Amino acid sequence: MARIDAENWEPKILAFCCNWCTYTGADLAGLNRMKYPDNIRIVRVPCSGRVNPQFILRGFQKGYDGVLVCGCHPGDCHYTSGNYFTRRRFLLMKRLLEYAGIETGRFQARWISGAEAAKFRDTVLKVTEEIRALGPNHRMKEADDHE
Amino acid sequence: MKYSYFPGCGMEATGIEYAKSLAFVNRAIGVEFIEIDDWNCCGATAGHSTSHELGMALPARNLALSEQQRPGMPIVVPCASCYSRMKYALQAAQGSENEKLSRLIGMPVSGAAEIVSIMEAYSDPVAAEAIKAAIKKPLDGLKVACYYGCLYTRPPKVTGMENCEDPQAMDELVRLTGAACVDWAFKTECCGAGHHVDLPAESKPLLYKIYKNARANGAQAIITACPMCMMNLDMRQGAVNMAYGEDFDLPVYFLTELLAVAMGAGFGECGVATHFHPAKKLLQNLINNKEVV
Amino acid sequence: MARTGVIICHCGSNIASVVDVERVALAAGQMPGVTYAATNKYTCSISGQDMIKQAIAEHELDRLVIASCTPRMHETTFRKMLTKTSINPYMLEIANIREQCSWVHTDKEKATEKAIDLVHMAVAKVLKDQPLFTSSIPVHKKCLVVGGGIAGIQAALDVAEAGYEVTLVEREPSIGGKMVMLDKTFPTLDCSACISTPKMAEAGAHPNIRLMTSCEISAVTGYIGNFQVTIRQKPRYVNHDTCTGCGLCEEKCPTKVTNLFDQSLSKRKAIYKLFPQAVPAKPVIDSEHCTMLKSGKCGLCSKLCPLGCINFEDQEDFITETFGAIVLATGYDLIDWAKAYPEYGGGKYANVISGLQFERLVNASGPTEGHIQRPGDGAEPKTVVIVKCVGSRDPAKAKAYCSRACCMYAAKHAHQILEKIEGSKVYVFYIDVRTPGKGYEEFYDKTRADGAVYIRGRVSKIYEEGGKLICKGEDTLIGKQVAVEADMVVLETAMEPAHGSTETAATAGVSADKDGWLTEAHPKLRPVETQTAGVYLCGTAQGPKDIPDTVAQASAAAAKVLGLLAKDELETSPMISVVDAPKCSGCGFCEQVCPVKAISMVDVPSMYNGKRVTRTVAQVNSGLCSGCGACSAACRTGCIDLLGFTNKQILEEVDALWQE
Amino acid sequence: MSDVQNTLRDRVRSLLAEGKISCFIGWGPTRFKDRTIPKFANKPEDAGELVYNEHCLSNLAKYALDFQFSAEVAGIAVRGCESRAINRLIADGRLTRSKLYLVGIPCEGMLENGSTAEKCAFCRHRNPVVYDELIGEPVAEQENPPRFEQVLELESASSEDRYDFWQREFAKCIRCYACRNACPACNCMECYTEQYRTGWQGKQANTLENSVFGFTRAYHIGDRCIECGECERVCPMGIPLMKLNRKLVKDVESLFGSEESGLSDDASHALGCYDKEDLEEFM
Repeated sequence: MARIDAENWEPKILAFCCNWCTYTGADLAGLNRMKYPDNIRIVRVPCSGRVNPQFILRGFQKGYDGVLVCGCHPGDCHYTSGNYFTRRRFLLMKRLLEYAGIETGRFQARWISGAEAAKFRDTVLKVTEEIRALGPNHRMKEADDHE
Repeated sequence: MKYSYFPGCGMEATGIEYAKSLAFVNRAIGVEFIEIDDWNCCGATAGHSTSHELGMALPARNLALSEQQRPGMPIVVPCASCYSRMKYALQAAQGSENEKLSRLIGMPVSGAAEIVSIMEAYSDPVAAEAIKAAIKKPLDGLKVACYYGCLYTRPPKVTGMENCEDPQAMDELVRLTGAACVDWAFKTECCGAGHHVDLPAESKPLLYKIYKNARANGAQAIITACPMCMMNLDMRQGAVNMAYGEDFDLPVYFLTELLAVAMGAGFGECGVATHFHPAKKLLQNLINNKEVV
Repeated sequence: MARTGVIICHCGSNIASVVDVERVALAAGQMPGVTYAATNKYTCSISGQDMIKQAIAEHELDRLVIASCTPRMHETTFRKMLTKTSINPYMLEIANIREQCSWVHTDKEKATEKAIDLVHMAVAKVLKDQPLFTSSIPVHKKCLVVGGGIAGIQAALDVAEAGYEVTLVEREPSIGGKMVMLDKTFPTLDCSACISTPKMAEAGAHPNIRLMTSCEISAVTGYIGNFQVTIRQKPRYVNHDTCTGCGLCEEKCPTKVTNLFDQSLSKRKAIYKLFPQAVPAKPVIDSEHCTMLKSGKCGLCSKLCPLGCINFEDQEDFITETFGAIVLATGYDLIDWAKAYPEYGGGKYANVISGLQFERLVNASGPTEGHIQRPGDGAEPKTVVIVKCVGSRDPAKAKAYCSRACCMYAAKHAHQILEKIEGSKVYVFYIDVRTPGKGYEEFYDKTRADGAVYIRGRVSKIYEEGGKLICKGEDTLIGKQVAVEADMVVLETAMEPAHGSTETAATAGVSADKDGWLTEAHPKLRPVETQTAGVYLCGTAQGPKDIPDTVAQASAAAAKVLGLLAKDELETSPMISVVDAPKCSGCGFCEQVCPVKAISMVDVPSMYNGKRVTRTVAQVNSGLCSGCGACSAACRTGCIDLLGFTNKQILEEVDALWQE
Repeated sequence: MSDVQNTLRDRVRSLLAEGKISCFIGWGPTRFKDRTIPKFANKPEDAGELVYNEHCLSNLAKYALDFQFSAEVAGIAVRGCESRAINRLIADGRLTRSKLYLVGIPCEGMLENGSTAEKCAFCRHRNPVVYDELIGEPVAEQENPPRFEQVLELESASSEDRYDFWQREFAKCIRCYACRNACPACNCMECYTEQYRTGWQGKQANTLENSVFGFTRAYHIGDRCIECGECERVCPMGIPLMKLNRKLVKDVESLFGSEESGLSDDASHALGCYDKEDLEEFM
């Protein structure tokens, strides 16, 4: 992966999407030929409840400028309760990351159903813009640390 | 047992008998009601139908005064209308309207004190025990219908009345006197007091039905704990009789009057002598007959 | 050293018009572990698949990345294809470069870069893929049906007819449930007993059905295809193997007891058959009331029984059996309206009755032989008030929901009164009239044409005065208060889940909603399945409904059961959680977050500081695990991991773009 | 305090002599007057060597893990902090209550370098919350010590300042894992940091890896931390770890209404359950 110089910097965003809702919603956005920025890289997981908060730290550490966790709306989890646990974990993790000095907005979570293609597009648009505004992430990042 | 006391406007006017008998009972059972200093109108009827804020601020001020003067002491309210307003204000003070209320009345109000009716105050186990002990002239043989009316019972979310469709608190107190309580269907129906002046045609049937059902179930008298109900049921019985060609003879007593008489109070002393519908004879006969026997 | 093959699909022009697929293939060829990278016009086609198979053979590939459409589209296709090659079907990762790349981006340069990233992530993940093998669990070809009402009977018959063994468990001494109490059924007015008792008899005599009455399930373990169920047989005190059901005992028994089957409108004996057509047609002893069992005096039945069937020493018994499928048909009860509605007299007026009491009154085999008589004095009521929604649609007093059947049976009751009592008047108080069903609206219309007066409003109070029941309410259509003087009042009360049904369901791993109705897996798409695979629902256990819907749902549940029992073995997904037991601390966090109770804490022998010890660790039941991975995200050590989505694999995906 | 020490010695002596316990974990003397170390009394005559004074800084609870597979009952001195630690370890499946004999000691706070120890300053449970017998009289609890004062202070700093603060602190870390080893909530059989195959994080002691470790550890114990302050006390580099842990404790309490950890041996903890009505900020 080529390092990109500061002028041509484009944010890179990592997204964990649950297979049953958000990943399906992202597929539907494609099916409907909706357009959104190409900054996002999706990791498919069976359930948002699969996402260990340590993955988020890892994302920042490796060089992503923003991390997004997406799952089914509360009450709609394919596995009944997964996203309720997700909600608790990330309410806490979000606050911890901010306390650690990661800027607000670099980590976000959203509930997007399999039918909400437009919401998926809008979320990607909004999150990309917010992270673009924050600029490249240097905090908790490996490459910077080695310099 | 001490209570902070909010008498309300009725106790020295139409409800004077209520006040007299209450004082007698309290003396007999060692309960003390300490009047809130500088209390004002409870905000009923004219108040709360004019504006929500007025209807809340007036009772809230009384709450705040009591909290200041006797922190933590439960507030006893003998009138059903006052009771209802004070309960509304209490709930508002405990909830999101607290700040607004404090601003309106210009003093803090916490809503920490409990609001109790006479029935609730006397149902306290200690008080009930004292009442039982103070009964000197048991009224057994008397059959009465306990009439709760609307404002003590409804809405249950505000009043907190248990079993609001078939309340029992007054029945249980009345039974302490030895009198029997009939099972009847109009315990909590509206008596129409609020509208008897402007809508007599609508209100009369309400009274009529209450009398009718009480009599049909064998009651000799009606017991109430509300000055408005008392006035309405007592004063207008003759008019109802006239309008319907009936001959209802149902003396109406305040709960406290019945208790006082059973505790040996004189009829004048406790107010029974000054009712519109003659109320003395029924109790006198009952007591005399027993004394003869 | 891994030998990964990467195939980049053109998908005609769907991908290739935006993504430079050749450049992606070129880049993929440079990625670590990749042996072969190529593009294909239509990878999912037969020729595309042949090309992959050939490449696998030619380049001795041991894993595969396909960059194409979403895995939700063709992951299964490609896995199936791999079963015909040397590669394990789970050594496959799909990079979604169509739905999540070429279709949503327009800048070709950037879309191509993103596609390369996505392939890179897939390659990183596939390098950590392990061969996985589906295992199979045998299916025990036997079905348990819990509840012997019409739902349970129908489900049992359907399954039995298809040739599978069924055990039908009913806690009462006879099957039949509520339907057999009813007189007629709307809208056709065919006699309920005439259509339900033949079904009962058929179930009772069916060679594939084992009836277990006076029984309850007390424990369920295991999983789909293999449930071990413990059934508690309550003591009956009558040996049903020898009893012929002659009825002598019942006739002579001196103890009279309130008959609950007749809704307390009659008496029965302490040794009794639930009702005349009971199946099995044999009596049981009511231990609560039998004087012999209570005080050791009497024993008349025992002396009279010609076959010596009476056994006062009978004890409860526990039977454990294995079933492949479970159907819960636990039914409903009516609410205790007397508690909720003191304004209706709270039960003190004998002539204020429930709809089910009315059914018994009007039923030819009921206590009055079908003559509608007031329970209070036996007089024939001339004016009857019917009150609907007593407890339904009334969150302040009882239930917020609609009980669905009452509108129709209220109309039926009105019709029956008007038909049976000459010159009678019927007033029906209602909130709405809901008649969605074949012939339902027509029936309601007919009832009104017959003379039933419908008053839109709730009844606020019922009281007795002068021998009449005064029903006060509001006619909301004219905005006036009304009072009807009635001889009898019928309250059409709300349904609620049968007492104990939520506990029974919980035993089988099925949850209930806030009202206690059992929860289906999906309200639209999986209406008779539950979150626990192999356990199905039907009838009013799932929610209020009428007989046609109940029977339809019972057959639906039976179809699901048959679909399961028709298989000899079930293939289980290998993408489930596994525990690295030596590292497990036994904290139980995973057990707390598992939605399907697949994790249990078990004691295992272990070594600690050179000593043999017993430790508690987590264990995954592969039959139950649904592969959500909640446990894995909860585990602090990382010793419980989800195959196919392991911690390592996800970390590699995250790292992929930044590897040198 | 000498009374407590004498009673403790007497009780331990007889407990050991009666065979009620096979070992007792308490504190023992060092050659410094103001230092103590954990002491294991195995025989009745060892009891005389037990010490209890205002210098008993160590939280003993984790030493009980040495006896987790022992057939006999181990005795242990428990103050508020030890008792909550014991509850934590039982809840996490690492100890069995019936294998422990808890001798409770109400505590008025320990001294460190002549003044109240930092770990005791915000203590809300000076009296043991569970014990089999109590030595001495219960003491008054501190009323609403400002547990979250330092957290609130850091929260009000800018994001950049917070980042710099923690990077400065974790730059000091030497990855000795003393914090982890002393922590009663860090009780995994094997820490995630040792899972090299999975590679949760690097072994390098650089600022980034150190802070990843610090934040991960804080998250791991976030809903189970008993606030004994032992991690911070044992840190040789003086990293203010409780400032991190209390952030999570504060959030867990305010977000989920959880009670403090270790007040009972109930296994439930905030992240192991949920409420459908939990705060919703991800819509």
